[in-house]
Amino acid sequence: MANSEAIAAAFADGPAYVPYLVVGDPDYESSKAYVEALDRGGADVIELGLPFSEPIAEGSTIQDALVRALDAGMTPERFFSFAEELDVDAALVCMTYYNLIYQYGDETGPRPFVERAAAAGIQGLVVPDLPAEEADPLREACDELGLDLVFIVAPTTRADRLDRLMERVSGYVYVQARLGTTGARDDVSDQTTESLDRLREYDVPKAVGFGISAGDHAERIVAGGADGIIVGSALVDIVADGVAEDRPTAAVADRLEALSRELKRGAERGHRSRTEAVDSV
Amino acid sequence: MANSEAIAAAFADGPAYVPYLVVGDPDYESSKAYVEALDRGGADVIELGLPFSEPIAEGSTIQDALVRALDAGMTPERFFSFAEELDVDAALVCMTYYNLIYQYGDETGPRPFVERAAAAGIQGLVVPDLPAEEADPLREACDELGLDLVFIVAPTTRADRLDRLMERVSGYVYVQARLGTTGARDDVSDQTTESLDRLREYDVPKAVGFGISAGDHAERIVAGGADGIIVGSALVDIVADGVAEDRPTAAVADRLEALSRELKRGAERGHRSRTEAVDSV
Amino acid sequence: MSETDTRTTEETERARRPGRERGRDDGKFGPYGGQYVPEALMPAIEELADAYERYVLKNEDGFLDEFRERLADFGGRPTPLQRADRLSERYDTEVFLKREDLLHGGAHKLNNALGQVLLAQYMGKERIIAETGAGQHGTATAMAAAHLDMPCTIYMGERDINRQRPNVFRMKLNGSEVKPVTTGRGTLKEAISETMRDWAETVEDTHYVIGSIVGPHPFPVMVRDFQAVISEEAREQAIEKTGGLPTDVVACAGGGSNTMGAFADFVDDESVALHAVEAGGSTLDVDEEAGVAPNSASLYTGDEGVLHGARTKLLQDSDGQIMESHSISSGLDYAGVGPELAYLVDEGRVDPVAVDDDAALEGFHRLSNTEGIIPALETAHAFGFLEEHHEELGDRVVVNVSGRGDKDLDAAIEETDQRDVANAPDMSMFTGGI
Amino acid sequence: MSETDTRTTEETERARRPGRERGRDDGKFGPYGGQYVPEALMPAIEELADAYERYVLKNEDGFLDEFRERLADFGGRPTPLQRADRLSERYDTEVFLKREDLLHGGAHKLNNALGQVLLAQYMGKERIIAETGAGQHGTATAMAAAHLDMPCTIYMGERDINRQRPNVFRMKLNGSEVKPVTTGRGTLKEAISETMRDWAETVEDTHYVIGSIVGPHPFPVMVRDFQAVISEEAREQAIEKTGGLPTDVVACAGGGSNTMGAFADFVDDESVALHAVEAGGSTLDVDEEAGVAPNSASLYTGDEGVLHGARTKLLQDSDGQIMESHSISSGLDYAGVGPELAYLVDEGRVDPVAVDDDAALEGFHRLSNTEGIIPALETAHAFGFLEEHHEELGDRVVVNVSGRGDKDLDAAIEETDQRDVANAPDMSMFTGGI
Ligand SMILES: Cc1ncc(COP(=O)(O)O)c(C=O)c1O
Ligand SMILES: Cc1ncc(COP(=O)(O)O)c(C=O)c1O
Repeated sequence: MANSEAIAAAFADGPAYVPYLVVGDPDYESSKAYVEALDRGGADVIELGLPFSEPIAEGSTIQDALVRALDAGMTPERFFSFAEELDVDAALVCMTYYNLIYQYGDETGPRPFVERAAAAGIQGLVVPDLPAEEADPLREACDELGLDLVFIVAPTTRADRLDRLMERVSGYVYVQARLGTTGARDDVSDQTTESLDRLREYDVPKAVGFGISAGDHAERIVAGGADGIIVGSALVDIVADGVAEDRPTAAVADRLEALSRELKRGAERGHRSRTEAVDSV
Repeated sequence: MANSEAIAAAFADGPAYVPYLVVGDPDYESSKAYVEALDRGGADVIELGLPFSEPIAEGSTIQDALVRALDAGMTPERFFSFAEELDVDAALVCMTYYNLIYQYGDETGPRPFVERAAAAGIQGLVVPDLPAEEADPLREACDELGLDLVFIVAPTTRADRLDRLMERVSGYVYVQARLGTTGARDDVSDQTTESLDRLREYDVPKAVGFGISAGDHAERIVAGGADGIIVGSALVDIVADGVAEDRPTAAVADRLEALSRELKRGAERGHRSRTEAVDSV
Repeated sequence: MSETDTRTTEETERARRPGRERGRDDGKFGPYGGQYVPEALMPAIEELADAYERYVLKNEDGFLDEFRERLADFGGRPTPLQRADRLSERYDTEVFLKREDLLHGGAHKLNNALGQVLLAQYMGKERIIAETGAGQHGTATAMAAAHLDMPCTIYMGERDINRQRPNVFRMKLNGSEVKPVTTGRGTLKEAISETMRDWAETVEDTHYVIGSIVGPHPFPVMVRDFQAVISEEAREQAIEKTGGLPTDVVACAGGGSNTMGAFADFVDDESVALHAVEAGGSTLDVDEEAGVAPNSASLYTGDEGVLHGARTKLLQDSDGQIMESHSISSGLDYAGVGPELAYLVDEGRVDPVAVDDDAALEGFHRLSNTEGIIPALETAHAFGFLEEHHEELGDRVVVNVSGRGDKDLDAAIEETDQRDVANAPDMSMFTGGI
Repeated sequence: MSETDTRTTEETERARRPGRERGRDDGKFGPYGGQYVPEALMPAIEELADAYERYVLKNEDGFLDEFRERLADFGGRPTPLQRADRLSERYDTEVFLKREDLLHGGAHKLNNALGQVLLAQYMGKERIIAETGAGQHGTATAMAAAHLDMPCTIYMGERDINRQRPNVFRMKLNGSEVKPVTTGRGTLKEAISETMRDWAETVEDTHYVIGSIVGPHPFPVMVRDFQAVISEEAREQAIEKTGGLPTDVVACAGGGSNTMGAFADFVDDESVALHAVEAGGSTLDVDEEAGVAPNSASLYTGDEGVLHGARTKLLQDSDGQIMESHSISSGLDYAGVGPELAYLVDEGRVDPVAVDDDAALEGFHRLSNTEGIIPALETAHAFGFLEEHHEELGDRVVVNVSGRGDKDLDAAIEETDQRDVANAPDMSMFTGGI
């Protein structure tokens, strides 16, 4: 299922490069420069993290970034302004925790948030602490307002749950490459291939995340069957390093753009090797 | 009952002044000078404290003196040499705790201690933690070797116990003037008169102690019927003050002698007023 | 054989008491509860729900028998229901104390920790993890893990470690590894995230022992069931001692595990009023700007939201960000509360009350010097409630003494020093700490 | 009515168990015991002996019933007899723990303190005094006095006060006055003298609560009777759990109150071996010159003498001066021991053993990390014994866990730091204390 044409388009031709950054990290203006750098680097979809005070699904890299953004004053309202002000080609997806969605606006329930997100040009949502079983109200609002609702599939997800998830997912499925929370790793797990195999029969783009940090990772993952790669911690690390070393915004943005290019190219190489493999059959 | 003629003589004519000092406080030689000063001041019987490490019946003044003497190396053996070296007219009584008596010498039991005491010229013993009920072995040794065994009568001693004590006492009875442990006080208790009344029928000299510190105390107590006064803490205070102020031994000895004179004269005045009262009947 | 059978049936019966059915099937208490967790953990909590069903509800393999036996022999159950003579006189009502402070470790926490570690063993898990704030749940878990010979890792914020060194030392003595969490502000919330993170990587062989009736299903019902032994005993003891049910049951509420433990078997006794006493902190007002609630009164002042895996009542700002809560007692210092309690408050079955720091401190001194029991500062809130509300209570009041105060001596000195506490002893020699 | 009668008879029966007759009539245990006290105190101890006879032996006015009830409700009795699974495996014998550490206050001390304070109340006394060294007996007495609403003064050496500040604070919280004793060296012996001094002045309205089975008659028999509940329960529990008597009972011995408490009802069971474990300190050698015994093994190495009102075994020099004793655990650091134990050792009924500081410390860590119970350092000696002597024991060993170790955390750090303790956790973060 797909609600957002932009997202569908992002996965339509070739592998999608889906970077993630925390909005407002380390401040509003730099953050905008960084997100735009991802776009220049070839992003197809950008996952924008709206910081929540209790991010139970994050690794420490992203947790620290969320704290920086909160300390700098990020709020849902400012997040939406940020999205509106962005000058990017990529489709925008908001990644946040359910309580912020639930509390937004005057009436409780997820609808006001989705309305405002739609108005701000957001095309989809990823909510790591919202399981499919509790997602119906949010999915209805998304369906109505044309947003995709992305679910995460973990290596531990059992077959029965997989069906339940895949019935409800839209836009793309976020394939968690390994057990654990977010964080950049140096290896690419065997679990990835296994997970992709399990998902082969489902007709929805499969974006693999958790631990991708370099072009050759991206290449192998796409070669293994992924329709896209999601990269978070490796990019957030660059922002954190910029803060620690007090680097100019432009320099950090350049590094983000460079890594993006590398990742995107890696993904494309992986895609080519896959199509060649298919062709050669 | 009386074993020691010297003690009997001390109470025979007029009231007996019975001072107490801790032997070896603050050191062997000074202590000897102090005891001899008591003698010059008119002592009839001198109670020599042999320090024990756990003096449960003492007030803090005497407890501190015992610690000083122990720290300066006082032992039972040195105590006996001390007694032997003393040049005094007064009868000598040893005041100590039962464990030292019990452990002395090669065989256990009190006899070796009493033998050695007798040889050192000691005429009697006061053992504050030895009740009449446990005293038979010690009393036998004392009887055999001619020492008196003095018991303490407290204001709380009940009639039945009184009989038990008075059957076993010899030399004199130590009348505790009030509840509490040793220590100089400014008043003289009503309990004293009451205690003396209870003892009137018993034919043994009654020496009153606990808290006497001045001539007029002594006077009132003897006037009230006491055959002698026991003074400890007030004298030990002078020694302690000498230590604290670092006074020369001779100066401290002079003060001990002076207070002794005052106490002795007070006792004599009390005695006179009593005989006059009797005469005037 | 037949003896085991009888016992088994008895235990199963006990597990099936009417007051404990709520939430068992789907983890929902009205609008509250649920399983708001990352997908990676879903299989683990489903597995746990299954194990809960088999071992806790059906007593498979005699789990409940072993649990009861270990609670008795290792934990020291039953704990007494003691008449507090002097408080009874003071308030002109019968005051009874449920003495959870006498449980091994010094608080009710062991009821749950022992249950969960034992369950993990029945499930074939090989490792225990837990988070701890003040260290009470951590020490209880470390004790249970040592007792059952399970390797155990406790996550604790670095700032909390520095404030609670004796508890850290106790966990280490019991053979647990204590991992300092340095992310964020180094307190309980970061420790929770870090434990989740560990669990997300190790779910297959590891069990996460949650410390209160919070978190995703089946934790709230399972922890309640393990703690329900408190009310099970108290109810029987009250009937035995007084010939009838109490009129009121009082318990402090942080996450709410001692609270639901003390309430569970009384919920269906409509005549018994249930009072959940929260930390009123310094004031019930909040500072939205700073994101700070100077209290932890989530039942009393909080509103609906999703935190740490469950929908419940929370202290949050208008955006839905969780507030930093505050209390004199670190064990009550939590922005959420168990979903079951949230529901029972909405239903009008449980009466939520807030007692402020000052009144709690006075309660601490009052119980110490009139009854010879030094309570935990958490527990002291229940005695602050008694002082302030005794006139509204019936004539037979049970107060749950959730824990002892030995852990709080330093805090008591510091807090008493800052105030003019009428019933405190002269503590001048302790200024600056023990 | 008839119910009370039956209970009364039961209690009187219980008080009359055969193992407890020793010393009751005249305070003598062979050559030991007696009443070596200043005359001024004789009436007080005679009055006490009379009250003991009436209330404790004859249950007059239902004293024993009330005592038992308060021990249960306030104290938390019965305490469990727990099978120690991992120690049992380690020593290939059944090891059972009698859990006195679970008693209110954290040690067996309350059995005695509660009994004596209650007795003082029955006697019409209006004030309680006690001495304390490490503070364990002082805290137990302060708790009991608060519970029974009796004003209480605790004497404590100034040096001990500085070493045991948490316990001083607990006593104050319980409403007791803590009087620092500055005479002499400012430790336990001066505190005892000072308490005696107070008592000598106030005997008429004051009761002196002695902390162990020491002192003049009737203290040794009375304290034993109050503590005998330990063996009374343990004996029944052992029979119930294992179908028979234990082969061995092990308890640490300072003054010997937990020891005689654990032994009392087993003394007449000739098949049960009784092991009194004393503090071997750093060595069993003594320094006569300095008057120092670097241990507290008065049963094992001491000889007959008179101390603190009774004839017993002592650590003394050849003159009869009492030695300064030493132990890693302040509660065992005493130069004397109860006269009844001295007698039972001479009779060959009790086996005296010394366990040194190192072995005790290892025992402390072993119980903490294998069983999840942090014992008092006093208690730890019993586990040192188990490690060293398990091969000589039978197949059902009961160890009395006299107290918990929360009071000893600082000492454990300091002592562990000074040694190479194989089974200690990494404690580098605690160097210098908690
Ligand atoms: C003694 C005590 N009481 C109460 C609490 C609060 O927890 P809960 O509300 O889950 O009982 C704690 C938490 O640490 C505690 O230690
Ligand atoms: C826990 C514990 N065990 C043992 C003792 C030693 O005393 P007793 O030998 O009288 O049992 C003490 C004394 O403080 C103690 O606190």
